[in-house]
Amino acid sequence: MTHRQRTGRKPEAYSVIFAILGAVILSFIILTISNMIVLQFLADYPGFVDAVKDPGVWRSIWLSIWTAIAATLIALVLGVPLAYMLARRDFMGKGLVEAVIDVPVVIPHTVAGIALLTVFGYHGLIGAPLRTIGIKFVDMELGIIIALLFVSVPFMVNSAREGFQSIDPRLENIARSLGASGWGSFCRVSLPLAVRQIVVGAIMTWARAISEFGAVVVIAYYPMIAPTLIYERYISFGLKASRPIAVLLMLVCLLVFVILRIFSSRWKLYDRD
Amino acid sequence: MTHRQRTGRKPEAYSVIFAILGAVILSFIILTISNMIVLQFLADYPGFVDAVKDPGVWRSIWLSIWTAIAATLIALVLGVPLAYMLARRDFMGKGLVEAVIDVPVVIPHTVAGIALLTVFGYHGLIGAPLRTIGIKFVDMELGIIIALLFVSVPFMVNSAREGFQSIDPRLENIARSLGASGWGSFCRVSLPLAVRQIVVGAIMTWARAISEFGAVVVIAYYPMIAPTLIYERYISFGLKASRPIAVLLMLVCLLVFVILRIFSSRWKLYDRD
Amino acid sequence: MIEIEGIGITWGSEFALKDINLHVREKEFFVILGPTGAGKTLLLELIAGFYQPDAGVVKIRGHDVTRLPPERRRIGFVYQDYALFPHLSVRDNTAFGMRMRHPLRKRDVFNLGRAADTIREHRQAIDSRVDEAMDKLNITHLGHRKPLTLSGGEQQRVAIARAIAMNPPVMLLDEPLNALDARTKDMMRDELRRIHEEFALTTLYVTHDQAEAMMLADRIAVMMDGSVVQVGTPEEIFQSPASEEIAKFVGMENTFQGTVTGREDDLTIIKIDDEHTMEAVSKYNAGEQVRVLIRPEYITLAETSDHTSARNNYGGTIKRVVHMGPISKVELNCDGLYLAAFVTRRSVDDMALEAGMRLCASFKATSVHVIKHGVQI
Amino acid sequence: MIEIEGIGITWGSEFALKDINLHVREKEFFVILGPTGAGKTLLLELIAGFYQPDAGVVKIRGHDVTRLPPERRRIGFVYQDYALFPHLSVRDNTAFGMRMRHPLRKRDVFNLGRAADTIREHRQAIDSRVDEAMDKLNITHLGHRKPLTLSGGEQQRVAIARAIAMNPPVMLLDEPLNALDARTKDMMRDELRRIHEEFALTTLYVTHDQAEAMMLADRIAVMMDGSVVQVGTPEEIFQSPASEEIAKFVGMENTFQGTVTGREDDLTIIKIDDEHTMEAVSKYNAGEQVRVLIRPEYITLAETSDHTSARNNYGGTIKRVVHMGPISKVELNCDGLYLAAFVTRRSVDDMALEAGMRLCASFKATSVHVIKHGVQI
Repeated sequence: MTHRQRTGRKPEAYSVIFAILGAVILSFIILTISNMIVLQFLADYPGFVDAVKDPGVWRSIWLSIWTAIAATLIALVLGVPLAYMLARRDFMGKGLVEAVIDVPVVIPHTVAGIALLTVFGYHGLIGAPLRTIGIKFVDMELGIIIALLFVSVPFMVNSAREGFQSIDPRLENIARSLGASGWGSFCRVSLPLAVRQIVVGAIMTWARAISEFGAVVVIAYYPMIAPTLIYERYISFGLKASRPIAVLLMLVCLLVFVILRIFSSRWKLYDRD
Repeated sequence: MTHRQRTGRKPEAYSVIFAILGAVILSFIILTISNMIVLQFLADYPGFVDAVKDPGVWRSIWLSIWTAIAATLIALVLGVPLAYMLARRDFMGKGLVEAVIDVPVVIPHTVAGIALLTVFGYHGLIGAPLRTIGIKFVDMELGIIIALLFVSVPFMVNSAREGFQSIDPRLENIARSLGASGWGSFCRVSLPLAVRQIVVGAIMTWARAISEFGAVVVIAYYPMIAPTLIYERYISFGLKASRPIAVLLMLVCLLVFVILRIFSSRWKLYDRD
Repeated sequence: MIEIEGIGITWGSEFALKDINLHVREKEFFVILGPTGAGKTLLLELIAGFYQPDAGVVKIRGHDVTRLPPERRRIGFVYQDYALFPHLSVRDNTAFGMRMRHPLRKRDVFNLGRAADTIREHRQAIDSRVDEAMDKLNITHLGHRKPLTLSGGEQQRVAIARAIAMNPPVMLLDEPLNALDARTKDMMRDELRRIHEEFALTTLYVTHDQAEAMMLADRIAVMMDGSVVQVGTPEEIFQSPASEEIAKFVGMENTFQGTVTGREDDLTIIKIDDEHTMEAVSKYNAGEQVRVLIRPEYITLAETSDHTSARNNYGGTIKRVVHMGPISKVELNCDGLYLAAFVTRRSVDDMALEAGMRLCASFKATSVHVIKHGVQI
Repeated sequence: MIEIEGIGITWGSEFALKDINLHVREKEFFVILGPTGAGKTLLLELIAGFYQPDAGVVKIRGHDVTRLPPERRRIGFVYQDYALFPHLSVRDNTAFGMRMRHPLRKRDVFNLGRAADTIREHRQAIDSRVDEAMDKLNITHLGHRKPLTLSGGEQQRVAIARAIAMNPPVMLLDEPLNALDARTKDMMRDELRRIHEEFALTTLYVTHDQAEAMMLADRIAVMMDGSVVQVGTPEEIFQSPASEEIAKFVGMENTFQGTVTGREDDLTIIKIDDEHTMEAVSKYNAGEQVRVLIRPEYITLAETSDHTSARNNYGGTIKRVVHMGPISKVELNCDGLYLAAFVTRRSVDDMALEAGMRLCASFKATSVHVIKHGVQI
């Protein structure tokens, strides 16, 4: 039940202060984003047109999008089963597993890049043997996907776990008593009921992946994903050269984000509220 | 009620597959982290000792820690009131506000850096006027804090909002009927009951802030925060020069993370479960 | 004491209170009775000031409080699931109201000479009031416990003590006995009535349980679908429900359609079907279509129809005897007229009632309640 | 049919079932009665196979099913709050079990020549079974609705139809009437018994409501604190509770301490205090300390003590009359002996019972239940 407004009464002092504090943080975010976009269109529209026409820019953006999608799909396949186990089973060291899942969130991005390089680099634990059969990670799309997966998979697992946890376990008991196997009750009951939280998790995972820069730049400067391209232009040619690409990438991200957000809100039906 | 184990029965096939898929993602994370640390100590212990003894490294780490704390504190002051309003009030455009709060998560880090630069840079909307009274952001601690705040504040707001939402609004009604003002009921009832989620949000905010690289590197390459220092050493001197600092920073982050995690689990008492 | 005038509220598009008018008298135990979803709780919340009505006025002791925030209304409120503060001990829960209403004023604290004394006196004043409330509700021994560790009955007591401690003239109770088991329910019901007397409260009590309403109420308002449909004493409500819907809700199991065929003073003859007529005390005239209601507990069973002064007597066969704890329901087929009667378990044993047995059912003309067919009076 | 032998389980350190032994007969309506927290639901869940016991064996029709997963036990289960699948329509909920137990086999689909026919026949077989279950429970018209849009009573019916549709020999019901309002409760109770007969089920039914247990059960097991403390027919449980705790739980309001002073065949004389003795049918000998229990509905009230064959007669004054819906409780003070009696509302009116009135309370020696003081028999 939503909290109904207390209409017709004077707002209290603390409400006013709360609203002001909230407005500060909101305007900080809105101003930062809109200022860049507006400034670009007002002060340097030709620069934006050039960026839009540059096939190299689109190549980078497309690379960012599809590697992020690839990382999200891998996170789905590997993360959802883990999330289900965490939500439904008790086992030794469960707390430790939950902590490990959160670790990528807390590790600085360049540290993650260095760590991945020690494993997947030319001389790395996995990178070295795989290189002998022709699979390379450094400066390859595969390396980018690995880096994006590492930083973004916690969002998938945590969101899906919340989804599964919110389902009454007795629904699964009933499904079993009606003749469904464990796998059947997962597919017919748990998965459909957690689907919204899983979709939300996938969106968050994708968003986290496409925004990554630090880890990717260490393991794969080339081929350049869009954030790297923006950084490269900024370092080489300054703000004026990088801003149009930044605006373009932001517009693409916001567009996808808005579409997915509208799409995912359709699932509210099965949710707890 | 936790889901009790079905002991004494053979595990089903799907459970085994789920466990294997989960193990893949877990070993990916564990391997990546432990490999870097172990390799450092086995292959280049002197390099690690050198890093520990380098005051420049500690300066960077300390800078990372305190700017992240500063950003967290600002996020607390500005974000918790907003979270409370979002949890308790209905108003026009509430959905839009919720979307805006999530935007920093989805924007690529270097894009955020560029956007912040257009606002807080020397010629920026806010940066230019403030510069005339001596307040600078570019290559200053203030710029770092602004960048960390931008990327991390959504974690604070979302976690605190969940905390407030999980409180039965009737508890606040009762507090009001017992003579508490709106502010009184917020302080005596809502805040204590949401404290765990707020603390969790603060930990996430801090973790997100200390891990940031892309946005900071654009607005303030100097003074170097630890992730920037690692990147700089990697570009200039290669993996071997940057890895010891990466290991050191990771150990510091993990230490803080573990301590805070243990600390925050004490609050479970007031939680819904 | 509490006057509710023309209160209305829309809740999204789903739900509403429609033009509620009630007048609760000083020190009255007033029960709002209605099925789930009738808007009873919302009405209480409007009176307490948690929500604002879209229309209408709430007055307490003649003062319009409609726009007053809840903390300035001095109304005790107890929710169905108690809504205890889970982070505070039982004692701190009970003391919450006193501490909020009588905070230590700054000038007392900073008046250095007397500060320590003032604080101590202040604390003692609060403490003694809290002790009294806890004592009255028998929760003194629970003082240091947290609410979630208590049983339902104990939580109930704490919720009441918390409301009572701030000495409110008005008490609002939202289905307070609903979540309790039968034995605790019986105990708490008596206790609620006792507290009502002892603290000279004006109590507004919401329930969907007709038995509870009957046992507790001085007066009852029946609410259905967001409207008050009848107000009266328990006797008026249960013996003269204003409509068929109310009659059904308050448990009239025997209802028949009929036509009035004659009348002599107040004694009406009603034809139910070709073989059955009933005599009732009512004011309807010959030819009118009516609905007839008889409460099962007003039907007496006997082996013969001798020795009874009741005007309505029907011979019939027992279809079924249903044991319902202390009482049993006997379902009778009186040659096509189906009647249900409540009798004690004892009578069932003494008369050896069982399916197939023939006996005589009788009830007085005054026990028959007649309402106009399909129309609310 | 269902044999439970030595079942035990620990639940963390908090809670346990202790050495449960039960034998439910074929086609029996067996009720497990006990207060909240006695472990009744957990026992049902163990029988259904949702959890594994730490010790003991569950047998169904002589087969040990203790290690069998729930999907291979063919046990219908209905939870207290129904646990309907919120994402499926009423029809899909009902069909769930049939679709799970009789999936379309691959070889039927790939046998190209007859595939279309086979699929159609298969669907029709499932459909007709589902239609039947929905028809039996009167939910056919709800087929396309989602569970969350239904009322409690409707949800209840869907939950039962879902379990019934797969034609289980055994049905487990976990306080199914608990969440329903009084009227729906009465209706569903009759219906549950009807379904039990119609589908020739062996039903295990959990409740904390003694009236429900009495009305439904062929036999009752009373559970307290994780143990079964008494098993018997409703009459045995309610008239001869094995311990004081059970007696209190099943509603014996009148309990007294006494000493047996004499005995003649089965008629025992028990001295309650200096002024009161009672006669009871029991087998205790002179000198033994006993506890005496009398159900309030077995006490008859009359204006004089003439015309009664009851052995126990006490003159007393009415302290209070409490109206409890169809029946009223009369509290009497018989010169220091406090008795509570249930009478119909009708009797209250006829005899004009009110506080202060003097009358005579009587009960038969066979209505007095005697147990050894403080000791479980």
